[in-house]
Amino acid sequence: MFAKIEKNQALTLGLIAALFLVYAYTTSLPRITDFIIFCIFVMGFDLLYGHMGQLSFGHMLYLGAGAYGCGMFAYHVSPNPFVCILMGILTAAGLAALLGQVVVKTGGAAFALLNLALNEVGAYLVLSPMHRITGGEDGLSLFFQSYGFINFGDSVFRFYFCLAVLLLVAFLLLRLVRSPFGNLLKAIKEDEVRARFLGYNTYLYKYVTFIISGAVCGLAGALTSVNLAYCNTSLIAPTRNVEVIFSALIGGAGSVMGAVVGGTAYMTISNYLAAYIVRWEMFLGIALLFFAFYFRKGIWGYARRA
Amino acid sequence: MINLIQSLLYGLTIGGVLYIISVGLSLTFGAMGIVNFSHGLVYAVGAYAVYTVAKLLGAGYLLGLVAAIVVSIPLSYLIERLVIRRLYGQAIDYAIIATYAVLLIGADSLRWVYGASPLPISDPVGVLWTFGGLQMPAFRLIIIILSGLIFIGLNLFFKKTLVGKIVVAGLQDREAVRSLGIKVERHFAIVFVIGSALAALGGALYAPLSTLDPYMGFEILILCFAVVIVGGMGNLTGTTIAAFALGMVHSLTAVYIVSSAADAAVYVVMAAVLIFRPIEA
Amino acid sequence: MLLSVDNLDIHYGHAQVLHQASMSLTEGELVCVVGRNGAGKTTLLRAIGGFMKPSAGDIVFKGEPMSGLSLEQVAQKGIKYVYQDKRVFGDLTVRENLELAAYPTGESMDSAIEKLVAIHPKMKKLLDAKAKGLSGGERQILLIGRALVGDPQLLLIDEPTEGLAAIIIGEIVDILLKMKSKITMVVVEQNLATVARLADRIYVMKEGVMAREITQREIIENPSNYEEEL
Amino acid sequence: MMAEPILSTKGITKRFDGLVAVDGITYEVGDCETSGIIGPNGAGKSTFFNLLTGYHRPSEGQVFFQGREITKVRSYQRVMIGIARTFQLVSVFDTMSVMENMMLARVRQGLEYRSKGRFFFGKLRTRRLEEECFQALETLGIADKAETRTADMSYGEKRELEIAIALSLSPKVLLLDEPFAGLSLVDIGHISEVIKKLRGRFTIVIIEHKISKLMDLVESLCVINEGALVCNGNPQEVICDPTVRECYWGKEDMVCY
Repeated sequence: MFAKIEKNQALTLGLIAALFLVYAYTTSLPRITDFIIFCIFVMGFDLLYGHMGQLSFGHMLYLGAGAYGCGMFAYHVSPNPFVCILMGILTAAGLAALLGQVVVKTGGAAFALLNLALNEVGAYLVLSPMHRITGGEDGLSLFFQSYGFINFGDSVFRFYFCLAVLLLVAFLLLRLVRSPFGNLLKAIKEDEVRARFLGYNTYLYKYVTFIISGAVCGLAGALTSVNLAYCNTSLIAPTRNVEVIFSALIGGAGSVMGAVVGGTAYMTISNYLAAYIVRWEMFLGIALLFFAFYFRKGIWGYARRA
Repeated sequence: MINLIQSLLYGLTIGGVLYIISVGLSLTFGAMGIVNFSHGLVYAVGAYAVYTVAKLLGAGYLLGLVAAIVVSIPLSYLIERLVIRRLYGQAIDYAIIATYAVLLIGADSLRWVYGASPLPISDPVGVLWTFGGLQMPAFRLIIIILSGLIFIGLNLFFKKTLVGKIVVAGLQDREAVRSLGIKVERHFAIVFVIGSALAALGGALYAPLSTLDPYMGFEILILCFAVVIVGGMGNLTGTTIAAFALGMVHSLTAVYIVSSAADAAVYVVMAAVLIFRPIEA
Repeated sequence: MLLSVDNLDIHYGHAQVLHQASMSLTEGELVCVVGRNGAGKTTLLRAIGGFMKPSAGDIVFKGEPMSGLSLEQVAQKGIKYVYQDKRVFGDLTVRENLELAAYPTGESMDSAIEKLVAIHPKMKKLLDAKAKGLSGGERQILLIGRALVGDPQLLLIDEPTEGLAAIIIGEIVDILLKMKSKITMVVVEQNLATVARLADRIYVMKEGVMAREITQREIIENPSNYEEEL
Repeated sequence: MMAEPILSTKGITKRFDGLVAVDGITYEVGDCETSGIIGPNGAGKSTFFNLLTGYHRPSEGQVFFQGREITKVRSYQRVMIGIARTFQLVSVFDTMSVMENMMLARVRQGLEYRSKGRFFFGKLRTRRLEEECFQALETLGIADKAETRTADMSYGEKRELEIAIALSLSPKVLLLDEPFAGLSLVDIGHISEVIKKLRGRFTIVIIEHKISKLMDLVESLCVINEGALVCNGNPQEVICDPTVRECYWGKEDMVCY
């Protein structure tokens, strides 16, 4: 049944929308907005990890770049929310385009660790040398212009806006992974040399994927700073990389739907169960071990096969 | 000039500590193809062991060092047995995730016991060594000497002992060693424990130069990964050179640019190295 | 019967590379396995050596089933494998290479060195040289010498003459002939001339199947029949 | 005798850490010719192939294609100008269906996706592409397997699929690296038939270990031993050449002669 749902694009998107609407109106709207944004982040990350087969341990960098790109523009230049979000995406994509030149040439462990190291560098830059424009440790409080009903101060509007963005991103990513390009990504994941001998410049396509992934994560970052009306260093903290990796893993890597399921599952646990779990990180660690050893296909991966 | 010599000596200190910690990391990397985040946990445990013994029990720093090593042995044995051994031949991402999970569990346990706030340890020697205009805490000199001794000791270990030779051979061709009837994994486990004990020692040595917090392992670990990547995974000579070279970068940046940029400078060097010598692993 | 292999099937993923292969060896024999590239010779050898798990069939060594034993256990039972691509431990010296071989068997270093020098006296001078500096022939000799440590009952030798100069091939063949009376061997070899000199019995493999068994005499008398097989 | 060569090398050499794997080979193959490369294990055949396809960069020497030097042209670009290859160990993408495997190759060649947007956001499968792929599969006789997952196919079928994929790259030169390795006799017969069918349509170069398999397939045969080209010419002449016999049957022993 789940496999069939996934084949049908409209049904998938409809299901995602319905799930979040029901969830939001039975619990709390602002909280589910956080969930939605996080799911966008997971989708961006999973494009690299699940679809292309490269684990990045530093994608908080691109979330942070999006958040600060958006936040700094709003703070210093113009409070137009749409331009700010666009600036966030462009900052992250630009950064990915710059760093990707180096990063994409590595693979495996070096890829993961280089990303982590660059994330550290980014976090340091934001905290210290650039503190005049980033607000350093205090971060920036943001204000966004409203235009009639387009009011980012209103949590209901923010919810629907983020949901719409999520659906749009999911739609585009679904198209992307089911296009010839998506097929190529699968091929690169399995055997890059072989893909090259089909005439593809695999380095270029990996680079493009890295930029797309960075842009999607940047979008998630921009939405975060719009949603929170501030941005601070926690949005670029390297130690938080584990959240997105964990989400991709429990949801089921390599599937757009899996990213949504994983993101929602992780946020649900961390928001609602964390209050009852005294040692949160210990719990997270044990859960990670469990998933890494026994449950690698993730929730959606198993549901789809059943 | 004096300033330069002094910062070079500081660089040697950091390089020495990086070397002591990175050796184990590099071996697990090279011999088993595993990125071992839990190494950072052992490092932190070493530092906390010193804190417990030296400061809480008041038994002195030297006894603390011994305690750090003693504690690390059963801990790393358990990690090897329960986690690392199951990751042989698996995709690298699961190794990263699983060992990171161990780091999380361990760091949270440390926080549980000791609290989250940073804990200081004072310089155990407390003597300032002066020579001309040069000023240097004697403790830092001890670290340099100790790392030199460990370097010599490890080289002797790999050249002279049977276990060392098995590991050297196994780094090159694990299957061929097994086909002689030698249980390679068991010997790697010994070396894993030795590498972990060194990490604990590194934590114990570095603790007085910084402060303790449950997540201290994470920060230093990324520096050590940089060392291992720059030096070549599983390449012991490369690791040694890279540790001291990056230690210099760290210290010179701290003195001549700004101290908070030191870590970042190391990563930039690592990225630069990767531009010229891409690594697929 | 020292070794018997019955109806062995081996798969690499979905590809079946060995189909119901059977062979048997009595003590003291030297059996050659010939066949073209990809016929499954190396696979058969590696299966006996414990490197890969057969999907069906049995390997019985001295009346004891070998299936389920790890590579290390098979080696300790006295089956030693000599690699095809001259894989010595390059970072170790010749002496250290022997030392690793001696360690699990408990043999003394002196007798291990003695065995190596006995098969090739020139190795005495090279004992402290790093193995990566050795020539191809010397490496092959070291591999054979290393396998002899601990008095194994069965040697599996994969293409001992491959890629070597003609003179050295002659030396290697002489060494194998000298060992012949003392130890049971299975040798995979492509060179029919070598096979004709060495073998007591010859198995021909073809496309993963034991095609037939031939004798040394048949090769010597009518080599052109078998050139086709290679 | 030979028409203008389509693919040729001039003194090509490849060294790995001092080891000379390929030693100054000068080789050419004519348009629409079927040529075989044989040699004993470790003779440097595969390295030579890798130099032709751009997987390795030569230490010395040049590669020419249709009169143009392509020594520095990258492997994926060589595929685009018409040099396709298969691998010694069959490599098709196991996570995909047969059709998806075919599409991947065809899309890169096909006109359908000249527009970048459709490559990224278009449909994976279009009717026209599917028809083209079916044709290639039919040449190999595996059209009925189009929707099978590659992982569930036999090794022989995978080999056929691999050739079908190479075909859909519209090659001018098809390089087959040991196409018979690891196959059953029936499959070998099948692949031989396919190669016979394709012969004459474009240039085919086959690496083989065993001479007899190639005798009735190829128009010219070249022998590589110890990295060097020993002999090149008509298969009948080559097999009678004394140097060839020497490198196949050993030198000092007279038992065989």
